[in-house]
Amino acid sequence: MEIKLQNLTKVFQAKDKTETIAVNSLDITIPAGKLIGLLGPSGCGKSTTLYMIAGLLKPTEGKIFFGDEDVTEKAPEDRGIGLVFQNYALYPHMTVRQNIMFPLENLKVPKAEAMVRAQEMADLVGIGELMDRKPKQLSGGQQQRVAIARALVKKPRVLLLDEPLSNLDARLRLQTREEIKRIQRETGITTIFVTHDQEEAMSISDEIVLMEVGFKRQVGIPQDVYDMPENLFSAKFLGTPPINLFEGSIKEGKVTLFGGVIEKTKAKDIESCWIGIRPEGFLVDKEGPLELHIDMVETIGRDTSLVIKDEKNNTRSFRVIVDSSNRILPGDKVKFSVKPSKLFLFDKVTGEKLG
Amino acid sequence: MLEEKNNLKAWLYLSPALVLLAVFTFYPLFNAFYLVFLKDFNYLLREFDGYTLLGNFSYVVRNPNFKQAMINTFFIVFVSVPVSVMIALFVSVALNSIKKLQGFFQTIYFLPYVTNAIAVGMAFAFIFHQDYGLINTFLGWFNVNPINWVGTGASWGNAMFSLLVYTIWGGLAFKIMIFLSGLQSIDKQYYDAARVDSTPRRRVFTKITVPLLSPMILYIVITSFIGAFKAYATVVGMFGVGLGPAGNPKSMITMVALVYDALEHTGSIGAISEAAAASIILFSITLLFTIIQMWVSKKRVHY
Amino acid sequence: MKKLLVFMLSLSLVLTLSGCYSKTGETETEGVVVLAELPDEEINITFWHIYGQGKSELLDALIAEFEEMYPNITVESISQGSYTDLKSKAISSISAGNTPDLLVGYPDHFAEYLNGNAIIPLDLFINDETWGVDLTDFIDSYVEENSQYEGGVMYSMPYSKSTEMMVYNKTVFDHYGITLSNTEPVTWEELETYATQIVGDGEFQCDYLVNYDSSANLFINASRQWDGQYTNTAGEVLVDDANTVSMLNYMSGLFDSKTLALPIAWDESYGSANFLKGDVCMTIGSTAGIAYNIPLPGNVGKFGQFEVGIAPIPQKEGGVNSVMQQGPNIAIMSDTTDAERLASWLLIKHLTSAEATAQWAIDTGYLPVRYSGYESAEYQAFLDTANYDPDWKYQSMTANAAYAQVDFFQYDPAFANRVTSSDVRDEAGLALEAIFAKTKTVQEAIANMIAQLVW
Amino acid sequence: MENSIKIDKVSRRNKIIAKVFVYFFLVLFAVIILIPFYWMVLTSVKSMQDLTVTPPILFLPFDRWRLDNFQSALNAAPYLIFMRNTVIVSFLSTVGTIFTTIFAAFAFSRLNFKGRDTLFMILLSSMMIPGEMFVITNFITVSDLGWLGSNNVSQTYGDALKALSLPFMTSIFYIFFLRQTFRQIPNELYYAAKVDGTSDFKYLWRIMVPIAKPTIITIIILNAMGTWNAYIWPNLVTDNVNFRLVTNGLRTAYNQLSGQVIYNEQMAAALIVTLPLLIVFFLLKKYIMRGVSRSGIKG
Repeated sequence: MEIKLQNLTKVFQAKDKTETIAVNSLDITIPAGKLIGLLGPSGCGKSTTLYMIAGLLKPTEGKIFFGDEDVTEKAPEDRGIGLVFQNYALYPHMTVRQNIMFPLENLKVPKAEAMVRAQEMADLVGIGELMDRKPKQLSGGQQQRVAIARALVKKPRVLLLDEPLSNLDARLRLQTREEIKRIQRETGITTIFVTHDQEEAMSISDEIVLMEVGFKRQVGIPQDVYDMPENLFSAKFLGTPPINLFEGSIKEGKVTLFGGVIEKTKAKDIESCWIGIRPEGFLVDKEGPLELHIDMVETIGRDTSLVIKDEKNNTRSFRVIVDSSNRILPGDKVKFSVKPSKLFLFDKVTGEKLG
Repeated sequence: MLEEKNNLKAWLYLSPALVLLAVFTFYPLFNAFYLVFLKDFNYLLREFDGYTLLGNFSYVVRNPNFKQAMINTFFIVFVSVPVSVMIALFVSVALNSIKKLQGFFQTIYFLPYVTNAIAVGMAFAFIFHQDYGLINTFLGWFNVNPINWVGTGASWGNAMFSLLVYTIWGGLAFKIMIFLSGLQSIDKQYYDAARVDSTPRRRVFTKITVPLLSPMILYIVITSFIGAFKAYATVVGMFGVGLGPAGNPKSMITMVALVYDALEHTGSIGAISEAAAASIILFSITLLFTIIQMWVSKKRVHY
Repeated sequence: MKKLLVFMLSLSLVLTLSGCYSKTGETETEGVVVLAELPDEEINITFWHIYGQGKSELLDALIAEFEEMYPNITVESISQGSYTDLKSKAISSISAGNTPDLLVGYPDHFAEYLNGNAIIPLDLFINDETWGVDLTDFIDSYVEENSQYEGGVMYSMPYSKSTEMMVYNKTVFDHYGITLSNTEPVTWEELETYATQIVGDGEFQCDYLVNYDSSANLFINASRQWDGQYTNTAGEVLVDDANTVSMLNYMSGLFDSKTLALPIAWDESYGSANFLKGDVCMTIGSTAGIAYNIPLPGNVGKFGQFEVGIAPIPQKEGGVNSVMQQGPNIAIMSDTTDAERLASWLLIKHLTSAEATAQWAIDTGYLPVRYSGYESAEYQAFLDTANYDPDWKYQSMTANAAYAQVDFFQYDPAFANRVTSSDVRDEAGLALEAIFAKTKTVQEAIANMIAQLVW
Repeated sequence: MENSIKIDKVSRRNKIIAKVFVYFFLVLFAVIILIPFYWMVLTSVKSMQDLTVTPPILFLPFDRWRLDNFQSALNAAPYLIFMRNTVIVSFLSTVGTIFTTIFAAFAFSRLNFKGRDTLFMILLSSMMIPGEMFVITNFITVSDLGWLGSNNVSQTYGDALKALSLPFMTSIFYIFFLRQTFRQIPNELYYAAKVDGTSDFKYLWRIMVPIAKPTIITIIILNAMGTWNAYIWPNLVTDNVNFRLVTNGLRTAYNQLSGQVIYNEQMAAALIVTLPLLIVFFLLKKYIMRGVSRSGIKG
């Protein structure tokens, strides 16, 4: 089931009539059978978008298509969606079985069949043994699986997950992430996954949609978005440690940083622009154009992380990750060159990629 | 959808309650607002002699007991409500903190609710008795001379103190029951978290229990205020229809007593309008305080 | 809030327009028609009273007798529990137009019902040739009480009347060689002299000489004995009167000398418990409450199971002899058909017949309402001091004391303006209590009483 | 190391002291609460003489217990009939109250509609008028509805039941109470149910009502208690003694003519009448105490 959002806009009106645009003219097409991560910092409109797709919020403008069908005006229950909440929203007074069977009840599925389907779904998510427990007797991870089973049991056309992992501890999060991926593959259901955690989104999604203040910033396969950020926001939001940003300039096709020409570009000349270099984009190179003063050195396994003071602004420092075979000590002065694929130029005003 | 106004549906859900309320609550209420403007209303014949804007109100205000009724009512409201809410809160929290005997204590605390009012009155007469009452016996251990709490010729202060004790006692069972059911639904993990942070007990109480219980506290405070403004049965229970200790009758009179006084002779010309006027004065005062409370609570109550 | 106001205003407007109330001046008093013959049709009448289990069984027996006499009349007798409940229910039922056919009540109740013309004058029935009764056979003061309303009309008939009597600790009195008559009243002044002997904490002494249960009765009746003013039928409060004040001053003196006490002396509403305990040697209360003043075997108190004597209540030497008459009367409601009225009247006539009133009096401790009731063989046997039925000894003594006071019976005027006669009564009682408790002087008590009633 | 053991010991001791203190406080409070109830039981088994002794008897030896007070109390009024009536009226008014209250509280807590806050304030404000003011008008209403019978037709049992229970089939007090509870249920549950195609009606009954069960049970108990203690209204609207409720029996049976009350028998009757309430409370108590698990749903 392909999902298409057309010019989707949501404006919230507060009691004092001030308006907030939570989602701004969003146009996205989500291919059938894929797992899409809706990624962005909190307040970017990702949850609002999800709720509009679910039908829990009504768009101010724009349309939502499931395949060729316009579902904009449809009630949530008629859209054929499954929704998993951040807090799981399990009914506390019902057992796991009753929770999973609840949506089937609404569809008037005969009880015997509903039992079978609930059990199948519980087995699929790996909680088949816990059917007679109440939610409070389950761990967070188990509750989470119940929530997924409940969302999937009615065989929805679309599965929507709202920050499903944020209440789990780190180890469980990793495990559940893979579990969700597996379940999605096995069911082949079009899935939208809202998260503010880039690592989570990158690792799980077939494609990510990056959002900021109600705008779509970039859509694509996670590695593509990482490798080819279309704007400053994309570049900044993805990657740990985050991308290093420097103020620099372009003159006659040459990118200059700290006085050294680090790269050639086809971009037009500009007085001042953002130069973004991923931490792993630096190469120790005796011939390199950049000579930097090393402040701190942390060696973690195969990588060495270098902390370097910004020459222009002493209060700021940035990170460089190099292979640990390079023996570098604090206080050293080291020369670097920059990998062209890890260097990005952005307009200072619009944030758009240059060149 | 969610944020949409469900006007029709909402009214449909409200209709069973509203129909009954319209007939048995709003109609009498607005009837009272109508009766208060009738001059010389004869309830028996349902006749009246023209209209009067303030005549019935002025009759109530001129009542020689009006001032005392106001003073007493305010005293009862502003002492008994805070004190009983506090006690009930502490008792419920203490009760909620134990495991053993919790149900046993809960049952005991509920008993006043099913105890016959006359028995309560008799027991309090015994508790406050000047010669052999519990309180004076207790004070006797500290060489305090017997105090005439509610007996013949008892002073206003002593009588009011006794009345307040009685009033507070009478309201505790209900409050504890409500608070306890509220406390039971607070997630234990908040307390676990607090323990991990080694939060002192008092801070747990003020920073976790009270905020999380705030909807129930608001409920209790508002309904108790309304109830306390209507204090009357407690006065009759303690002092009889004389509304005060013998020799000082009516010294414990309350606003509602003015209403009841007028209603004793509903067959007398104008008595109902007088009762309506007293009710409306009381109503206006209570409404004012409730609005203030709701307004203040908007900032304090956490849902 | 604005919306709330608009809502309220519009609703009250609707109520006004719906016209459920009318302006004064549209009622017409129905003429009372006495049917010459009792119709053959089934007649159901409803009778409201306040009697609990025991007395209502006696009443039901009398009613059964009546139903046998008039087979087409069915009487539904309903107890409303207490006079307060009966009255408030009657008022509501009058307003709603859903009244019983006849009911018992005090004169001030009837005065209130008369504000709605809700009870009918009975004169035509009383004087009817077929159905009438001889009014001169009824105790005069009862007839006066029931005809005190505007125009001297009889709006009700006396029914369960009682009065006050004085019970005393005969064991103590015998000790001092004082003999009190069962039928001759003592004077207040005599009581004062007894007090000098009896009041104290010795073996044959009490803390107080006499307790008066009803402070209101004391106020009202004593002011009459002192020839003082109290109220009048117009509802004026006249207690600021030289004789009334001097009565109060006298009573204040009795309080000081511990000759007289009110139950509030022991934080009680009635003095019987303290009489039994021996805190007080005499007590004045309703004739209907005699049973509470008789010590039972094993009585815990200073005097154990002492002997009891009964006497009329004290009078003022050289004053006006006066005794409170109390107890309910019975009236017919106006919202009734002629047939129902006649049936109701016949029931009243039956309940107040010489035999019925005598029997009722013997069984309940009330007093007969007719002279012929007193004179009936049954009642005379009951009064016969020579042949006491031991089980009825005290009831019989009570009746004798009461009978001796018949000529002194007085009632206080009933009215139901904004201030009703029962309000004045309550305030009178409270005033006397305040004097007793020494929270107010006589002058202050009078001034406060007037302030509470006239505003 | 030693220090930490010491601290551990101290904190353990503090904990025990705190526990002891809590129990002491609860026991003390229980005693204070129990005095009137004890007094009621004691009075009910005293003989008339023991009753009037000064100073009052605090502990009555068993051999002086007068259990025949209970026998006399039962004979004083047709309590079995009153009990039956009370049970029926309690049941009707409680069922009615539960339904109207649940619906209204749902609308006030979950649905968004024009004038919601204003209406709620109007409801609250009507609680501020003394009840007697309502009684007078309501009597006329009920009479106009023909439920009191008329001068020629006596009231039927059905009419009496209507008059006794209908005015109490809803309560602003409980609507307010339940609304407070409903508002604590997190919105996510509602969204989850919506996505599953649950209607508002079903959500209310399948999700909100079970979660608010302790509150609803509390309302049931309070409401039944209200009927059990009702006096003025039942007395006013019933014309047949056989239609009345227990409290009417309690009040009328002991209102002797001289105004003196037989306290021991009255207390015995009161105890008899209270017993069913206590049983109901014992049975339902665990539902109040069980509370709601709130793990997985944060408000």
